[in-house]
Amino acid sequence: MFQHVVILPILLPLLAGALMVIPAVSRNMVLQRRLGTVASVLAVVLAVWLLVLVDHNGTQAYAVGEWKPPFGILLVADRLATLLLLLTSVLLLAVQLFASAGEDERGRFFQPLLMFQVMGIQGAFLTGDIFNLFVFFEVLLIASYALLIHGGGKAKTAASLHYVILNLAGSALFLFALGILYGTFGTLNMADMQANAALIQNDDLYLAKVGALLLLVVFGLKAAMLPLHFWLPKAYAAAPAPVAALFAIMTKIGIYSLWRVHSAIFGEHAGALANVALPWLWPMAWLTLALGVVAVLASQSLRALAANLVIVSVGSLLLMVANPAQSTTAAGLYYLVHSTLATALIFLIAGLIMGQRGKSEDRFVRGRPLAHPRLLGGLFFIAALALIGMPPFSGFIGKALMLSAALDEGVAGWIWPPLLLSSLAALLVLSRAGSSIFWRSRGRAVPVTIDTRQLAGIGVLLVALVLMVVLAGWLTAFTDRAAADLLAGMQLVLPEGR
Amino acid sequence: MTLYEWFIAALLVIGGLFTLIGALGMVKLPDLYTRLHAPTKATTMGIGCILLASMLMRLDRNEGFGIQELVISLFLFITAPVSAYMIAKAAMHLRVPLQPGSDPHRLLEKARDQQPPQ
Amino acid sequence: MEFAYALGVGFLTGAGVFLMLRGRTFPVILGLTLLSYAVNLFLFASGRLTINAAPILGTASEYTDPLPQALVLTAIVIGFAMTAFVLILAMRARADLGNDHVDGHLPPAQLSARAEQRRERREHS
Amino acid sequence: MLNTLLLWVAGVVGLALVLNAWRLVRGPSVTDRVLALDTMYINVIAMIILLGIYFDTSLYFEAALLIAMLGFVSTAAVSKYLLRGDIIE
Amino acid sequence: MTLLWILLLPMMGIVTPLLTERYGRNVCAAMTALPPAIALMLLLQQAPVVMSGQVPSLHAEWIPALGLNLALHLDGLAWLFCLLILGIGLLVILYARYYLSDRDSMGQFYASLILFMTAMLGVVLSANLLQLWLFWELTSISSFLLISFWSWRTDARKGARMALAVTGAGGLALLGALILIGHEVGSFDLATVLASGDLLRQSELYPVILALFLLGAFTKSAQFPFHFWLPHAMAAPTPVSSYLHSATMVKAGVFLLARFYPVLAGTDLWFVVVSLTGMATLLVGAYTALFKHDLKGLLAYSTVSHLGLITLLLGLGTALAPVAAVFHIINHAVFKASLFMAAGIIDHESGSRDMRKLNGLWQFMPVTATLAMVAASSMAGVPLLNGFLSKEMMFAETLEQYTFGALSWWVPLLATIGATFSVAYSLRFMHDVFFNGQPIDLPKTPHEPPRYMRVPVEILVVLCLLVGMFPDLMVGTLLKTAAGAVLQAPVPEFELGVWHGFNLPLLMSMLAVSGGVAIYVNRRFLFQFQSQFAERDAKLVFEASVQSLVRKAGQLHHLIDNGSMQRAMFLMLLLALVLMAWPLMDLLNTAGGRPELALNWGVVFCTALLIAGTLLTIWWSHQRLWALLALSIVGLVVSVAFAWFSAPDLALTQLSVEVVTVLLFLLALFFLPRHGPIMDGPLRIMMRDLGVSVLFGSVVGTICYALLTRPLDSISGYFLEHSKTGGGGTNVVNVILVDFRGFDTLGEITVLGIAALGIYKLLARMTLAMPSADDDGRAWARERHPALLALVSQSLLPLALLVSAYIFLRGHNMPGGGFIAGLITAIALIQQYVAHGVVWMKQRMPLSYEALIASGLLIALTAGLGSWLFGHNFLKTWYDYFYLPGVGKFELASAMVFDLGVYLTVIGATLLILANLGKLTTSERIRTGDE
Amino acid sequence: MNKALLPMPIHTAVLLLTWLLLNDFSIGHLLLGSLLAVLIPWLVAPLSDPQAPVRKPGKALVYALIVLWDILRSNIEVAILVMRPNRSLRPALLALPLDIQGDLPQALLASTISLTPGTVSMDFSEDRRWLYIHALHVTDEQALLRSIKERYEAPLKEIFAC
Repeated sequence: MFQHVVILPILLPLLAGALMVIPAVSRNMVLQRRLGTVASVLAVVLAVWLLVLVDHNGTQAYAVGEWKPPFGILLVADRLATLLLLLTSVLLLAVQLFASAGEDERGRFFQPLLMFQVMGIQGAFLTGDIFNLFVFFEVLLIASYALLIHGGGKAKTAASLHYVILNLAGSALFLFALGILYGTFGTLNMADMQANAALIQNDDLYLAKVGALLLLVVFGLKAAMLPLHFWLPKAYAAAPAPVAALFAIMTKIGIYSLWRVHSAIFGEHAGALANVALPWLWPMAWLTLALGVVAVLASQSLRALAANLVIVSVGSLLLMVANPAQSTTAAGLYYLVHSTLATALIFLIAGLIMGQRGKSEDRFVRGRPLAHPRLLGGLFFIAALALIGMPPFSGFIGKALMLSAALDEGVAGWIWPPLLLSSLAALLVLSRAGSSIFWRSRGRAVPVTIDTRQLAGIGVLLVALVLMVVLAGWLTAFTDRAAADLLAGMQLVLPEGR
Repeated sequence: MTLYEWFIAALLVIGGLFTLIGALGMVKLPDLYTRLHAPTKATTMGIGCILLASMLMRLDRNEGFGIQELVISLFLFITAPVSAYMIAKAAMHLRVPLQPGSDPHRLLEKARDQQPPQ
Repeated sequence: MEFAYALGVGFLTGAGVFLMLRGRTFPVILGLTLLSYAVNLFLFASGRLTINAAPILGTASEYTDPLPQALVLTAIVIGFAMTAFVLILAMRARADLGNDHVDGHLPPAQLSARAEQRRERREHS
Repeated sequence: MLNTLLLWVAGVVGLALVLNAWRLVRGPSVTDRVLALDTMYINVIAMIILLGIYFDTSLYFEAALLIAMLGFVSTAAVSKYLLRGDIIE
Repeated sequence: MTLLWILLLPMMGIVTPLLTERYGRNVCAAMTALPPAIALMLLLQQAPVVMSGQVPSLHAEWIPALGLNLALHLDGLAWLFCLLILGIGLLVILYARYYLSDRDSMGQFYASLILFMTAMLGVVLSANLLQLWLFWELTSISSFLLISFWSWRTDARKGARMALAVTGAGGLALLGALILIGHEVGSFDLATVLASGDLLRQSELYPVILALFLLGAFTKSAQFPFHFWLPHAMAAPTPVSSYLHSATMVKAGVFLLARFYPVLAGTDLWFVVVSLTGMATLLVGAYTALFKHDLKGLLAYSTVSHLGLITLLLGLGTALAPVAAVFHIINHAVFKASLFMAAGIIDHESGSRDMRKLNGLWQFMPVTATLAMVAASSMAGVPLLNGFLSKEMMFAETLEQYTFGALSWWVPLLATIGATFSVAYSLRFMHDVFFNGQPIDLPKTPHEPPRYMRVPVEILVVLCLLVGMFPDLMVGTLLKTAAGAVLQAPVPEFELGVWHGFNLPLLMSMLAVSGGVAIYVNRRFLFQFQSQFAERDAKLVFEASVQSLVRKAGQLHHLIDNGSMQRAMFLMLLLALVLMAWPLMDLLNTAGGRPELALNWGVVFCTALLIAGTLLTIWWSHQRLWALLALSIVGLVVSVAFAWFSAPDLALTQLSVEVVTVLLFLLALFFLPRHGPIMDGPLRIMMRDLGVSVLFGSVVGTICYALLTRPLDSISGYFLEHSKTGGGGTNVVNVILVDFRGFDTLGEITVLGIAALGIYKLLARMTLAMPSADDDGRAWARERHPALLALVSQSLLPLALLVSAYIFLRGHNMPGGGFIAGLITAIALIQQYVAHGVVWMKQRMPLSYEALIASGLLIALTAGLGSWLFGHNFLKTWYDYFYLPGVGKFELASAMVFDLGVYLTVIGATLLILANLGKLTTSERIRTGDE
Repeated sequence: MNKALLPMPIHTAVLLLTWLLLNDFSIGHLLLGSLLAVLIPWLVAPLSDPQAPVRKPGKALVYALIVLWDILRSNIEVAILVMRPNRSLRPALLALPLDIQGDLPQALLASTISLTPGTVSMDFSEDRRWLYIHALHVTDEQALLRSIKERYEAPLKEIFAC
């Protein structure tokens, strides 16, 4: 039974989601929520289990259908994947709890869609097969489309139209890339591709390069890399709070895939194909960060600000990806986890704030005073500190790690200014935001209750953020090992010849 | 070539010919209603002959009792009139004009107006 | 024959791309559909072209590469699901936003042109 | 011998397809185009059957069957659309 | 361990005020004071150890990867600062008990205050650079909370934000500096760093490090030109000003300078920059202070000036300058804190801080006045008070230095001028407030404050006197130890005496005092002179610049992202095009070595048809129904192509998907406009798009051709080999789908299911105007369901189901399978919907499509999970052959169960989509949720 | 015959036959086909409206053969017509008064008319008493109507006994 733990993070949400679609369940909100909570808690437990297992025993592989790689689909749970699995399931738990307070009643199938979305994400992290990666990308995308329009409304429709169409074009490009890669490598297993990358010769080399670069566009789109980021601000700002919180991980999937594909398959060991994407990635990462900062400064509402901060964090992460080394990758990984949690937190809080400020919603204008100024203010304060990268929350560790890694790699001159300036911009804008939302008010507060489940959801994220600091020593050591694994490549599952 | 094969060849030629005639009719005939007759050639004689050829061919090659093409014919024979019927109905609804030179029968107006716009 | 195939793929791709760059939802979705045809053919092509070698064991002596076919099949299904979704989304956008422009509002130039038309019509009647 | 003939017949059917396509382009009414498309479906069946004979295989039979069925469905649906606008009501 | 408790106790104390707030002000204050009081006792207990030169320390691993560890140490400097922080902190707590009004939330105030105290203690106790930075930032954050305590006041909010922005920016610079230092030294351990001064000073990065470092220190300590935030932080309640902005937080900057003195000082760069900055600050602060009418404003600028003085000392480079700096840190903390408190009392009891109104308060509050005047005298540097001593030392050191070579004499001169102004504003403080006639329109009648509100002031003033009179006794040892910690070397001999005899420094002091008096007496001229300069409010300038930054950013952002999807799409495709085309430039031969297939007429015709269909789709894209017909041609040709190139499964799938898509399009077209503009943009844009698409198409076509003409060595041989033996089917594609790569298929049907659910959500409560007539304004035909169609559809249904069963069952061995079969079934049922309508179908077939999707997914999942029972991996398939008498050999395979799941999901999803879409115009439409 | 078990016996038979046509004949397929032939009608029975039963199966067979022959015969005629210049065509729209009633018989009649080249049934009148027919080339419309009635309608009427 234990060997199956690798595939469970995919099957569990699928099972839960499928059960929730059964009419008897889907019409029973209470049952659905309980099922969802149980599944989410189980997902967290599973992820922890898998993480410990992988950390002790090394990378775990699971051949679906028992077909030996590279012929069947292989799931690969290495440290990188398991850490992200844990992140996803923690996020799921928070979001599920938060949404159970009533957001899930504003339209049907919220809970199952949540599960499917997580299934897609977990699958994308676990799979060791590039076409299977595409499939899971689509699972998570279609679920995200459906979740984005949850609750209805003009803004959501308009935002999702852009989001969906751009991503559909992205999926088409993904398939073009897969066609090229299969047409040159003759295989789909990532480890196999990596092993073959150095062997590709002559003209095939250039074709393979086309495939690799196309994948850069595809993953860049998911990651919201400039100039492919246009879908993000609107989508995140329009999404219902819990969905936006869950979306915090969406861009990270792009980053993850870049690591998997461009740092591993087309990484150091790829011979003539080594690091093909870097010359392109590097300027685009820089631009992403720079224009992210501009967008942050220009933000006029809390959710837009949070969305633009996502772009900034993506820019920072891309800079780490663009300089593949153990230290940068490890730093990026830590920062990835942190920024996901912090962004999710701010989106959830923004959701609560929106509900209490009447027509001002979350815009930075004078509005109705909040019903729970202290609670929300405190939460916002914490989230803001985390986002800016100020102590005592994990942001500063991530930032310091990245700065220090950039220094080790000798690229500090390029990376430091935008990184530090982005923090400053976040500081400026978040302090402005906080003082507008919490302190400039007019009229009387309207009593609004905050559901304990909403607080529980936020609490999960808070605990996770605190744990990231308390256990930072272990975590950074872990990310370091994960980075080493990643850059060393996926050697364990090398096929025994055709 | 055996007689049997000659027979198959003839069927194929007839099938192709009727298909082509149907297509020519589609191009050449003056109005929609007359063109509506063309595909009947293609469906009945054209496809029929080709399907028959295929069946005979497979019998010839001893691939067992394979007369699956009959099912296709069955399908086509059931559906083709309905398709034509629906198209004609739509055309009348849309008042697609009849060929000027053709004989506008006295019932035409009545037929057209049986479903007056409300 | 390869050239004809590639020509077709190229045409489909170009047409898809052109339509996807349009401003109304319907042509964009048409473009997506064309592009997904192109993608499917392209992905299929990664297994190279073979005639009369369907990968059904026992029907031929040589078989074509079956894997791209399986991939294309998956891609077709997923593409179908996506097309369906985006099509309904376009409807929803028309319902919610009142027009069928991808941005949810008509660009200023077209708005004024439309107003012009309306005025002309009013003058005529 | 038969194979050469088959190719010729296929060419004829292909030509028929092109002629139908011409009608589809020309119209003039939308029903003409629907009719042309419907006929094209049928011609494609012929084409596929010929393919089956040519390759000496029954693999394509389902495809032909399917086109027969699906051509009908789409023609009916388009006509319904022209008649009522709403095809499922 | 004691060390840890000194930090931990206040840290735990953060919550006590919040918890005890409800028990009343006294209890709250007492409970708040308790932890710092204990910490103070612990600190005092450590005094002998520290004074003896030992450095108690504590080290624990935290984040080795970053070099960030928990490391505390208590050397002389730290001890001194701890004493200030805890001692003055306790006094401030007491003071604030009386200062805060009932309206103020005491718990929140105290909590922030203690948070700050903790942070400050952390800064001074840290023995790890990054940990130091951590607490450093915490001081900024907690000070933000304290300054903005009266958050309803605009000036408080703006002042707080400005302070945060400036110190935050400095903090980031400091982080950079610290990381650079750690990187150069190889460790973030303070002791190691302090021992690596030479290494750092010789490093190439030294200028960068120094610049970033000083940026951090100077912003925190309000050094010119970053001093502007400090006066605006005065919007804070006075206890905060007296604690943060005189005694502790602003000292953090100079603390940092002192702490890194052994490492970073000692170069010309340091001396020039630090001393110049200090001098400038000293002068600007002192000069500006004189003109402030606001009591706290005056004190704030005086603080700026004194901080400048300390900085100047640290930049002088003489042997005793650091000692003087440390001494002045102590003295300034003592007298300035008391002055702020006194100012607070005056404000509190009279209701105003405006010196133009406050006059002659001596009569109302003689005790307070006396205390304030003693403290102010100390500030002015009057002998027998502590301020005098450190100022004398400063004068002495300015005479010693030679930083600016021959121009070094400017330093003592300017210092004297600064001191002169300092005397002048001190005089103004004393004379204007307590004498100078009668008060003018004060909101309240002033009187003495409550007894215990004055106690903190009294204590501090007594300290001023004691230190001023018995310096060696009071602070001799402490100074020595602290200075030793600063220098990290033996402290040169120095003498703390009240009287050093007549010497140059004394002369300078006397000059300063007399000059100060002269300036004050003639202040009118100066005020007139000053009034011609419009005063620039730093807050407004700051706000305006932030606003303008935001506006500029907004403009730039709008320029980049104007919300147009066409632009986003264009950029994406352009990027893809460039990235695809780039490597192709190197591809010498498009055609590879693989032999090409022969062309025949059928293929030519079909290609022509495909291209024609494609072009027609574009050409007719404004005539939408026509475009749909053209699209059907393309779909048809694609299917034929699949069939031709040996992919019957694909041909079948493509066909069935094609039809469903057309149905969908038709349904959607009923609600969408049926025509679009022919030109949907300027010609320029159309041509641009055309260009890109032509290029894109040609690049993709080229790649396709290049791939097609190259040989491929792929993994597929394995599938062909093992399909029958391992998967039990002869249709290799199907075996791949349900077995080798069944996991993909599981994902694929999930996608389909989710899409259906999503579409259900989209359709819920969709409000669409239903056209009542077609394009030409013709009403719809009256006959809803033509009888002939209805009848034929009905009779075809069983046949279609049979065909789908046939295709399903043979799928494993011949073209077909669950997906195609599912689509056929779905299409057959949809045909019934078309022929009979939703209501009819609903009555006769009350089937829940959601249930179908769910059961399909669950069946597929179960089929996969079933293998676990046999100890195999997920989706490990099983098949076997059976013999039944009379029937013969037949095969059963678990993949069939999986395929059944696929089949059901496909039906459920397709019908859920199409049927609900059809329901839009009927009474069956979805009416709940997703508004 | 049990109505609940076999709601549509003719369909069952047709389905079984079709199944055997689709697959090679074997005992296994006979069993499987029978199963499906029972199961499918049972599933779709609610979706089928009751239709007039076939009274004379033998006649029906004869009718089918006649139609097939007519298709063959008239195909050639029409092919020639199509190839001739358009101006020699005399297309016409005719109305056929219907004697038979019932959905199925009428549908069969309409289909027959459409399948035999030269005529296409276009629509029923709303009262279902007239069938509008388009003929490609009419020299004598009454003769055409009469031949349709005699050749197709009358046998159908007999088959369904209506």
